[in-house]
Amino acid sequence: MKKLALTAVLTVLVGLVAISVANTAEQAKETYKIGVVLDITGPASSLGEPEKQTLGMLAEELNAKGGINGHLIEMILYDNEGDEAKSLIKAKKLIEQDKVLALIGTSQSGTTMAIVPTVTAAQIPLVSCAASWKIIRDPETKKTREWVFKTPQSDSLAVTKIFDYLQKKGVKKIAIMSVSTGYGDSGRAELQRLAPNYKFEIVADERFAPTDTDMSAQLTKIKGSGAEAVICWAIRDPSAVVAKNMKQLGMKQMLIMSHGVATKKFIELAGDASEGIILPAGKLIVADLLPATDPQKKVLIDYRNKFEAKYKTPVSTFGGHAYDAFTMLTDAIKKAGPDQKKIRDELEKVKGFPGTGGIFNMGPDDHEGLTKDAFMMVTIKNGNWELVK
Amino acid sequence: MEWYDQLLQYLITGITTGAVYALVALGFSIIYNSTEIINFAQGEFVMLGSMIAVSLFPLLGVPLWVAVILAVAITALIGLIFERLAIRPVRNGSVINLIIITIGGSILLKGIAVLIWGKESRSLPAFTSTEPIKFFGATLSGQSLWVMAGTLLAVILLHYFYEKTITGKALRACAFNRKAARLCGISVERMVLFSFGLSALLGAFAGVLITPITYTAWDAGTMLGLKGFCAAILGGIGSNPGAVMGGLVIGIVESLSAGYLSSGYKDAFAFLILLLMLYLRPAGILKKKLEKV
Amino acid sequence: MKRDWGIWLLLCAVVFGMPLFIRSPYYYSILIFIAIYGIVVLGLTLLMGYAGQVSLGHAGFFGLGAYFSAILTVHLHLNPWPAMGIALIATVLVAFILGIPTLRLRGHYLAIATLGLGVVLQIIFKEELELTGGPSGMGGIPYFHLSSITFSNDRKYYFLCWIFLIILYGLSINLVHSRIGRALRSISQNQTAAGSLGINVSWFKLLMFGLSAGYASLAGSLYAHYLTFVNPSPFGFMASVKFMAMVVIGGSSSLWGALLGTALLTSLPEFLAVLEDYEMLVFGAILILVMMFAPKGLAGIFSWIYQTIRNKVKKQDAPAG
Amino acid sequence: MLRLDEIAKSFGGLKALDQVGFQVQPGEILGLIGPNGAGKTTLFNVISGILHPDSGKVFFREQNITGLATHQIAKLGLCRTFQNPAIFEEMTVLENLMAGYHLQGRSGFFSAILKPPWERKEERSIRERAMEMLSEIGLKGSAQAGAGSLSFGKMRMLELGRALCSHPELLLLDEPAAGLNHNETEELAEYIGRLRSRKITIIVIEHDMSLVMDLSDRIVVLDQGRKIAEGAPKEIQRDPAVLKAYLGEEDWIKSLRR
Repeated sequence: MKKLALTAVLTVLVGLVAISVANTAEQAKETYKIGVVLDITGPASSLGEPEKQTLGMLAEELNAKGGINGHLIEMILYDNEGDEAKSLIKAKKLIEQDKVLALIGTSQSGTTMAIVPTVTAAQIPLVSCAASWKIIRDPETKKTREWVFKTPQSDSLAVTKIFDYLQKKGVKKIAIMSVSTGYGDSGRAELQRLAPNYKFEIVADERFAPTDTDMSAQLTKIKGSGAEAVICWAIRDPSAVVAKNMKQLGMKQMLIMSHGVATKKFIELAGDASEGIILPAGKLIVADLLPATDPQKKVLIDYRNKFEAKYKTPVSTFGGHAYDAFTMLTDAIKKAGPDQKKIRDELEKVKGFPGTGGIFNMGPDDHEGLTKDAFMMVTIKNGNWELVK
Repeated sequence: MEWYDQLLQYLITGITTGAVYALVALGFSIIYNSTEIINFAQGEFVMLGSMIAVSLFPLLGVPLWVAVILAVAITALIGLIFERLAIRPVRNGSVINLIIITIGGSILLKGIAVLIWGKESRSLPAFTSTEPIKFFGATLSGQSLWVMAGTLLAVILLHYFYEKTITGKALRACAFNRKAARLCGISVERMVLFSFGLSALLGAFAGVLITPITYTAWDAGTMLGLKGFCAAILGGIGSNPGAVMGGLVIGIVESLSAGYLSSGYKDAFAFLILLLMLYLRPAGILKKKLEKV
Repeated sequence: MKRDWGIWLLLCAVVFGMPLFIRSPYYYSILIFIAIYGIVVLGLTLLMGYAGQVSLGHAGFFGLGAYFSAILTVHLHLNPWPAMGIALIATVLVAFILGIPTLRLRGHYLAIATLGLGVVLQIIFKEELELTGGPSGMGGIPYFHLSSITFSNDRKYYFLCWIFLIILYGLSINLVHSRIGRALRSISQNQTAAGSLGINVSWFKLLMFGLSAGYASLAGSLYAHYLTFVNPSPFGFMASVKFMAMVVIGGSSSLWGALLGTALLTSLPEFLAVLEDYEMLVFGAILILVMMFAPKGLAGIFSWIYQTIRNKVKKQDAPAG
Repeated sequence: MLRLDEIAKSFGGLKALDQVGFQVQPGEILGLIGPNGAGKTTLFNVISGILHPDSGKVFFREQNITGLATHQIAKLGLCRTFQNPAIFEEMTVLENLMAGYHLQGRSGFFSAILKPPWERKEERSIRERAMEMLSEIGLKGSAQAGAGSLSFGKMRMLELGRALCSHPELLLLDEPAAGLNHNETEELAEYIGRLRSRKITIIVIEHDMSLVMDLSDRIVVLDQGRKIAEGAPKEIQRDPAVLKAYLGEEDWIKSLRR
């Protein structure tokens, strides 16, 4: 018993010494803390993982250059496992415990929505990597949320781009295939909302679960519906199954996908069924094909080369969202200093910033800052991306 | 597309998915027969089979069929190890305990898969040509023919195995009466071990058959496992022909309800059919009556 | 019984003493989730540990509570308190209707039936877009308020949730040590013998099913009014498995064990954040190992330690006395 | 008191009970004997509602109870014990008995969770009555012991005591003396004899022939699911059909002749 007590006392003492040693090794200038919550594990891990990698790379790079105005940045990153409750706990920890200046994250709309009330109450700027417009605008009051920004292009932009294209091709009847997740749902809602503006008739509106292994039944129904084009709104993996199923069914309709599939991995998963698919995509995946005059080209190629050299895996648009979030946020901190209100104001003043997702022009009423020009229509030919002329 | 062509197409789709469910359900049934355990890790065997095949095929550069056979064999081995490490020590635990152990096993296997293969999805090329084949007014892919043929082959081999071989007969004896089987000199332990290997093998086989149609990832087995479980119960747990029937019924119900009712509620229909059946006929389609003892 | 109330008093003391030591809303939010999940797990313990029934679908009832509360307050602008009450009654009703045929089943059949219920409920949350907002969920759920107090900050919400938990815990202790509690325990040990003593086995099972659904519903309402946002993803199969794991790791035949299990599984990942990719591996391994070596969970281990120490003390006392 | 009409029950192809019928008079002790596998326990399961017969009817106090659930039958005043004592091992001895008083209690769900004074009073009275029963069956010293820790003989007594708590009018005892030593058997016989004076009707399955012959007023013999004899102990001992049924079981014959 005495031995045990002695050991305990000793352990505590050693611990205290260690802590005080750590404290004396302080940097000359106080660090800037940036909090990050991402869906690194769990169902959205294919979004969270490249985002985490990108942020890690960028933070390292920035600190190697001497940080922001001589202040090193300390990035504190937590995984919410795709769970709303955990997302909230982590955000609170970052705000209250770690006292971060600003937040980046999360990867999905649901997990971001869970922390929006908290960051608003705590008055901490948040740059989200999730797409839904509900993140930046209250769906009830239609007011812009003061403290929340996002970098991914909104679905309405992608839908507009697709509809412009279909109208040019003279399509009249369309069919929707959407996945029953937040992503698929908001895409579907936009498609339904904007279709009348283009005088499109929605002849079929089918849904499937993200875990489904076969969508032939839904596609068979579409096959018989007289649709001229099928618009599939889903994240990467189930979209690949839709492409394969369409090929198996011998369907000749035009297949349009959402920007959610814009990664090389999609082509790998769908195999030769991916040939001829058309989709709106951020410019990241077609950076090489862009004219030299494009203001984004340098940023895109730069990011891609660095990322692929470091992680030996292809870039994805999701990593790009994190890139934009990090770059805009650190720029804002550079101008504003460690003051949350000023950082927020600076984020709102971003103009003409060339990111991976497009040219950002924020405003008091626009916390997304992108237009439909953020997208290019691309197609897949011989296992590679090609611009649609 | 005429209505009958459409119906035919739904049926083809349903049978293809149903065949995969049937293989998974057979795995449940085999283990249940020798142990009365529901193995919630069955879906993970499916995932492991396809994951191993995917990594053997392009990485080692072996021919596809070699990769498939190796993957199935390795997964069977994993099934054996799983039984030895996780099941045997607690064979006589309560139903709740065993359910939780196999759920724990399924989470563990998923965790291992993430460590080995990461979280990215992968796919296999089709076994043969990917051009769709015309079949009356409907179409089917070469791979769905493979799935159907593979399932049929597995069912026939399994039947032969159970009826004609000593081991198969011993397994049946264990299912019928474990105590009596032991008295006849059958090593029940060996049979339990064997049944885990066999059902892992079937699961892995289902996995490699379906991967070219879809894709696979660390979590791809969970839903297949649940559907297979449904199928096994629907057919009357422990009955092999029942498991196959249950699988096909669920596949077809899903496909028809997606086609004619509501695609969003497709999975719900599968489970509702199951619930309805449990209420009306708790022992499954093919079993006569649940004896209370 | 005395020991149960002793632990209850200790819990009260900890709950009301805690705010003296912690300031950060971060810790409060962890504690709030422990209380919310704890309520679900308490109900599930009554069902699993005392009535001997498995449920793999309790996240569905948790979700029903959350969604009823959300829909009633957002669409019908009801005050959160009555909404919570209506949610409770509605969920229990649903559980009764679904439970009548389901609970005839035993063992694996019951497991798959409850699993199916859970899956179907989650699909309904996803598909009824008008009502639930679909997979993207619905926000703007109001906070609870009591005259001038609004339960919007973590400290206040902490007290609210834990007071709920303490009351429900107390009621559960009463229930366990009553005629009904004895009937339940006898059912879980030997259904046939219980029946031959005149205990209506299926009625008591149904009662527990409804009661545990009611607990889950209350927890769901507390969840909804805390996050002010609900979406279908926290109410799926994996959530049901986690709830069950909390029951089992804590020790299914002990109420305080269940709370311990909840606290451990909710807070452990916070302290083991380094695990990340290993987390699933560790979680799976823990489940298997606990079932193998301590089938009565943590409560079983603690009781064993307690007994051993008491026996030792007795032995030491013996020569002196 | 109890009337069985042509009860039949089969498992798979095996006829466990084949047109069995007899009556039990109030206050009587009826012995039910027969070789292993004769269908005695199956018959108990049918009477107590654990199994439902394929055909035939069971009347208890002129009321048709065929197809009723176990607990409904118990409520009418019919209670039983099991071949392997079905005590609740993870409860204390006292709690086992208190569970036996289930039908005597009135407290429902809301009174259970809210514990109003009358509920406390009821609990106290049940506890007191259970303590009385404990001393009656000679287990007073182990009230707080885990029931699973009792010796086999005490488990049997506990189960019997628990069955009596519900004040049954008809008691079914399934091999109450199996596994008991000589002293315990004698104690048991004496106790069962005392029950007779309380006007409890008893049907007892027993392999200990001297016990069953001493106790019973009448005896029914089953063999391979059929009733082959019925009558006073003396008659049964000489019945050729009974002797034939027990042929080859020397010990049995010896005990029958004794």
